[in-house]
Amino acid sequence: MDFEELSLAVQKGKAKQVRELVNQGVEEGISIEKILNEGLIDSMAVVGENFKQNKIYVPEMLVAARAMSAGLSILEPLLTATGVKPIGKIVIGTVRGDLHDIGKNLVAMMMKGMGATVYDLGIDVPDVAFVEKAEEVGADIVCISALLTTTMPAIGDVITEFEKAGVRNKYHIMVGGAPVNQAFADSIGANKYTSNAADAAEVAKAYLESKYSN
Amino acid sequence: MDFEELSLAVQKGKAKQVRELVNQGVEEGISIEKILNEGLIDSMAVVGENFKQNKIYVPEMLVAARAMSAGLSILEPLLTATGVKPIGKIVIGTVRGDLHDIGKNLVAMMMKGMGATVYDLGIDVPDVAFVEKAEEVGADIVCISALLTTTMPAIGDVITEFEKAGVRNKYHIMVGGAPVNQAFADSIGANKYTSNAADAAEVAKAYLESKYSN
Amino acid sequence: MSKQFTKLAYSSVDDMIYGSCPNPVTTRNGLVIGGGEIYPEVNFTLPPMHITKDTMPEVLSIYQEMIHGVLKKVHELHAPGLVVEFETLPDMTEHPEWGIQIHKLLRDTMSDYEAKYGLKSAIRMTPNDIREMSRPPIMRSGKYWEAMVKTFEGSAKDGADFLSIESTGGKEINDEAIVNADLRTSVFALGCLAPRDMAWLWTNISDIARANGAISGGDSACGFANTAMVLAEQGFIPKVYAAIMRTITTPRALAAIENGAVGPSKDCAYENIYLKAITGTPISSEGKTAACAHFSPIGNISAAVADLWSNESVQQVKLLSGFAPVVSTEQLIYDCRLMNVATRKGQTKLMRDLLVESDCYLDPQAYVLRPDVAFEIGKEIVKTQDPFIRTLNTAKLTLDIIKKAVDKKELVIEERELNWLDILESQLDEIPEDEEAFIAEMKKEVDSSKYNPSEYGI
Amino acid sequence: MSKQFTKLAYSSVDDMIYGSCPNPVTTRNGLVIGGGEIYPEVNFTLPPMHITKDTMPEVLSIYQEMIHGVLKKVHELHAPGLVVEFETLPDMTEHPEWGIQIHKLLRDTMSDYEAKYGLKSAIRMTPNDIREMSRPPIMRSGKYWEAMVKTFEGSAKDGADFLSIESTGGKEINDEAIVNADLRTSVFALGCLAPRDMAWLWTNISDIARANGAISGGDSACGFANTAMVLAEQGFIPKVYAAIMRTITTPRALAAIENGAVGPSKDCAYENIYLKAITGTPISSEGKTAACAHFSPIGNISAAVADLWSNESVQQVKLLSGFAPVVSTEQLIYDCRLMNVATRKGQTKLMRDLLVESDCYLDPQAYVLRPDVAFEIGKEIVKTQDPFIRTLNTAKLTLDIIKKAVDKKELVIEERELNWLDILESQLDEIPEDEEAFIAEMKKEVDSSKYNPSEYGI
Ligand code: B12
Ligand code: B12
Ligand code: SF4
Ligand code: SF4
Ligand SMILES: [Zn+2]
Ligand SMILES: [Zn+2]
Ligand SMILES: [Zn+2]
Repeated sequence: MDFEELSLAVQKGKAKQVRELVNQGVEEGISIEKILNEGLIDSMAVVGENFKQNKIYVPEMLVAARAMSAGLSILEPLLTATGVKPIGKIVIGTVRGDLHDIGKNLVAMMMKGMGATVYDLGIDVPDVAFVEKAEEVGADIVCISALLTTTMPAIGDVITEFEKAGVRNKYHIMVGGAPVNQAFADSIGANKYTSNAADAAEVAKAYLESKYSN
Repeated sequence: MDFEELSLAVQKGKAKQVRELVNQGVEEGISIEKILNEGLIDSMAVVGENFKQNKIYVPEMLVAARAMSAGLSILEPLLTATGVKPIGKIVIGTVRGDLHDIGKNLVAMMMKGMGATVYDLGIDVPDVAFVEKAEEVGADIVCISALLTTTMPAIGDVITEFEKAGVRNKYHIMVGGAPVNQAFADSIGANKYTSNAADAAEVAKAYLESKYSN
Repeated sequence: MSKQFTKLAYSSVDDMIYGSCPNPVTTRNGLVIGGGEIYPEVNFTLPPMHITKDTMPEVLSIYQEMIHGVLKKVHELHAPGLVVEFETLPDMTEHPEWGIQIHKLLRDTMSDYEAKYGLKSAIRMTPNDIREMSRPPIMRSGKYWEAMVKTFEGSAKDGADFLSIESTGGKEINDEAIVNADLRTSVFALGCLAPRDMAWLWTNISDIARANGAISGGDSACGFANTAMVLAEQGFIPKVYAAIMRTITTPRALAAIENGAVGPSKDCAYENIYLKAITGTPISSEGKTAACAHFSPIGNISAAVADLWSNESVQQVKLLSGFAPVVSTEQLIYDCRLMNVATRKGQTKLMRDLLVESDCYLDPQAYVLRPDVAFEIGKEIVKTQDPFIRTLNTAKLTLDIIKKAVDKKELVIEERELNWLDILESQLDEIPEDEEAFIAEMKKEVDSSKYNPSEYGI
Repeated sequence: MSKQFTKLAYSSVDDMIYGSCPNPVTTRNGLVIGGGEIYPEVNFTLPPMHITKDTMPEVLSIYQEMIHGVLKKVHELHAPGLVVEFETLPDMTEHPEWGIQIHKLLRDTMSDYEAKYGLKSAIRMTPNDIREMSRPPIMRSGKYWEAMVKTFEGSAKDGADFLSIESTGGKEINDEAIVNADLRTSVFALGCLAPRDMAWLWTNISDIARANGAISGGDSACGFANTAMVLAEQGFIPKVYAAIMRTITTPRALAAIENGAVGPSKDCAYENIYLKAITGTPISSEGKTAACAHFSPIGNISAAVADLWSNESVQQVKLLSGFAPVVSTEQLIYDCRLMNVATRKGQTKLMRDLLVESDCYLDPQAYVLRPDVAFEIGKEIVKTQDPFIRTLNTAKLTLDIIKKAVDKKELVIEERELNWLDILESQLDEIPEDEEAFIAEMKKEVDSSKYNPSEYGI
């Protein structure tokens, strides 16, 4: 299998071709991890970079993400079988009372793009549901989004739920959405705030790498 | 002595006439307290009201305040002699690093107008100087002003000084200045914020009245 | 359908100007919208906070502070008229008594200022469309719709001048379409679902208005076209897609006027220009002075034919001079003054054209707002009464107009946009010209958990 | 004194327009101020915070965020040019290394954008005048003055384009005069003290500029006339007093140009209109789009003859769309676009007159900014070279102009203002026409603890 071909197929969003190439790689005995990292994830990183440099739009990126997912779906059972862990688990959602999800979806998409397993709770999520999901799946990171100045305080309430449950320190909590800023993030004791999805993914990746580096 | 004449003299800022009328009142044996309250303070209240209703400007108010002071200077030694207390003692100043004083001066002026004794520390006042002066004179209220977003935090520092000295609860602390708002005032634990000098004087008066009502 | 539009409201594009329109609207206290002068429309909202029973006293006091600040500024600057918009936040519509109480506070304070200083003002009441709180949305019944009706009725009884809404019928499937720049689904949402909901909704709102002495104002496809504009502004989706999204919201918007609305239409509805061309109703608009609420490539051109000029929305936060809503008010007043002075000097048309020229060559979203383009699109729309065909044809015509402008080098677009002109064209080519057939196709394609076809009667 | 002005720079008032002037100024990278187009001048400042050694990294990162946001917006909206003003806060001038470091960050980022996108921009460096931190102020020596010199030099070496300041000579006695509407003391401050300080100060700044390749920009009497305007706006002092305060700052302002400054003069110096009429230098101005920093009755008229159009200042706070400095930037760009389009269509004069008409009849402070009034005042000023006589005569002429306008019912003023026309007239009547005599009188009257006559050489 040609890694460059695979990369181009992901970038152009050719799901069928991606599937074929991944299958081919597996058959050729290339290590699953290598196909995942150097094949899929690195290709998606190129897509992310092109987006950051204003060369492509989100729709193009979404198509690529779907192609990557297609490849991933072949690798996943094998990964579990060989005991390779995904790079990390992330729970994400928009807070109670808030129906905005475009930004949150982009964050989720970018996080998937860097290889994490993402559990998307959707919109209008009850405070405690974040805690329950994080506990259930053994998440590394919890991402909380809010777009209204009147729902922004609910981000703080979610964090309070984590505290109440005595599990605040188990999770790296990231927050975002248009009205949020660093000062607010600090005031509610979040671990990280970023102003856009690309940075969010980068920051999450760095966190996961340092968490699992030892 | 004619109270109405005195009131008009204060309102028109005729210092000389005010002095004459006050002297006349004292000679006629009218009670010092009555001259003070119904003569000077009430007249100044009319001036304040005219100002609030956009009938006159600050310069007219200042002239009236000076006329009132002229009358007050005659009463003061007598007040001390008869044991009548002024309505309250107020320390005021602009915080460290800040040279704005127009707003603070107006507050001071209005507070004097309602009969309080005002100790004006001026501008660029070191944090601890507020505490020292308040302790020295046995103040009731401390007024802190700041006009820059970069000096506004110093208001909090002044309050911290009061706490450090263990005397925070002895004083009613009022804060103000253009960048200050209720949220900030709450966050630093001030007792009161008002957005303008007229309200500041009213609020201070109400506080002093309730403090000394029993 | 109470009205049909088969031709434009103007015979010449030169007559379509700001501050006046063929069918002006007059409020109870005699303020005429579209009667010659353009007035500011000010909108303001809460700073970051929870809205609950416990915080309602604080909420009310913030609204009080805001309306006083605004009215004081209007008085100081001698503005001849004012519209205040109160757009509720979701909690306030879910609890109609809260929204009604805030509206009453605003309305009463405005009346006080009128009594005291002769300051003529009107209030636009805009409950937000909470029907989408159910997923999939329930459009024509249920507790959310009932709460909305209560809010409309309660505020109309208390003297609301204009009833408005930014309704969301069809949006539940359009949201995902937007990030995919999927014009096919957008045509379905805007051409098939939205007009059906609008016809039903505006018949109801107009009935409420009539019964309570209020004026049936207008709608905005903000959740469609402005969402696209904001995403395009951030570089997420192509501007040419956002430009087409703008024009194809017009057939949807017409459904309001066809079913009882008389204007002024909503500020953030930039499709208003097509609406004005077709129906002659007064419109509100917003641009540079709404940069506090959203950035845009249409800061000046959006004022070209406006009857009200708005700031969209700003929170009660302190700037160096004072609170942000007062800052917006001052800015809007000066914008309107300049335009009205031009009118007094007989220079409305010139000023309009300068506003247009300012932006129209720099972005496709601005280009399609040119009055001459509006005329072209309007003429296409009135050829048929079928909302779906109107939508589809508008999309095709808009793409054509943009392509021609690019070819003529009259309009500059980014490299990466060019590609999308073709992608969008082939998307459109694949849509059948028969609504029934298209609906049948889309019923298969669209995730049926996202929306409820029967709520649209399809 | 290197220059003298004995006549106006224009022969006809019709020629005095926005965007161009007889003596344009060109920066190193070729941006021409006053060469035909009006450009935005954006200014921004910190949100509430302490500035200390410890917080400096945070301070720098906020400035970085702000300049990036602004430049990105300028690029997106295709603005043809930009000036950024960096006005230091007191701590940054007291510690010159901080101010210099922030300036360098801004300057370098601007150069990056120029290299990358061809975005032409220039920076105005405005250290604040901290000489008044000593009370009474020490004007010509001492640690505060030395820190200012260091800041000017350091930033000029790093590539600052324009050096500016809002200098405060005479302000120490004018502050109290303002709240008393005491025109007599104001004439002393502005006619006797300020010009002496300005001549000395601008000789020094111009020397520094020359030695380091920067341009000697200009000053603002903001601490005098804008303070008066803000107090008048709040209803504290009469507007007619504030209007006179405006015009009588002109002789003071001229001292900068007479001693080496070439413009663009500072944004908040509304006296710039007289300066432009007399000297032909380019000027900056601000109005409605600076409402974030201060409200004003001159929102449009202030743009009538501007060469740069500014927002004065806004903190880095988040509004609904994004950060406030970016919001200001967008608004300024659209304002400038409209004016420049008018110019391209040959309609500069018309647009100027509409801007003037917008405000001039509603407030005396606006009335005195009419270009024809500016000409009248300018002509009076150039009759003599004596700053004191210039100031006194300007005061008298302004009062006269306002009275006539009120008599003609061209200008409406409040009831309580009328009274003050007479009070101010009698204040002026009592000022001797001989400076020496006046200085002698004032030395007795003015509290000598407030200022130091010898610092002014009197
Ligand atoms: C689209 C939109 C809508 C759509 C939402 C569609 C959807 N499916 O999401 C609809 C029409 C439904 C809508 C409804 C409403 N909206 Co709305 N809406 C917007 C709009 C125009 C764009 C938001 C958006 O999608 N931006 C694009 C995305 C990509 O950006 P983003 O969300 O900020 O996300 C980015 C970052 O913030 C970050 N991020 C986001 N989440 C997270 C999370 C983490 C962990 C991290 C690290 C990063 C991160 O990454 C993203 C990508 O870079 C904004 C205006 C604006 N200028 O932002 C208003 C806005 C947010 N809405 C507003 C309002 C008022 C409303 C309504 C209340 C209107 C009404 N009165 O009915 C309702 C509320 C409904 C509700 N209960 O939530 C106001 C909020 C005002 C306020 N006081 O807070 C805004 C600001 C508009 C305005 N200028 O007034 N809205
Ligand atoms: C006058 C003025 C000056 C004068 C001050 C003269 C003087 N003797 O006070 C001068 C020219 C010296 C000056 C200097 C500076 N200024 Co200044 N100044 C102003 C201006 C124009 C008006 C302030 C004022 O007097 N307002 C009128 C009074 C009556 O209102 P007020 O102060 O708000 O007071 C009222 C209420 O707030 C309240 N109040 C006030 N104090 C208190 C206290 C209590 C306890 C209570 C209850 C109430 C209360 O009652 C008052 C009456 O109703 C403002 C702009 C503005 N729009 O406010 C800028 C402003 C405050 N200055 C500003 C700046 C930046 C400066 C300088 C740093 C400029 C520079 N770069 O050199 C320097 C700083 C010097 C220093 N170290 O302090 C900025 C602040 C920006 C920021 N980031 O915070 C402002 C906002 C201007 C602007 N739009 O950019 N300034
Ligand atoms: S996108 Fe804008 S106009 Fe539309 S609903 Fe949301 S806030 Fe209102
Ligand atoms: S009054 Fe305004 S312009 Fe003058 S120094 Fe202060 S902030 Fe600057
Ligand atoms: Zn809207
Ligand atoms: Zn709106
Ligand atoms: Zn300035």
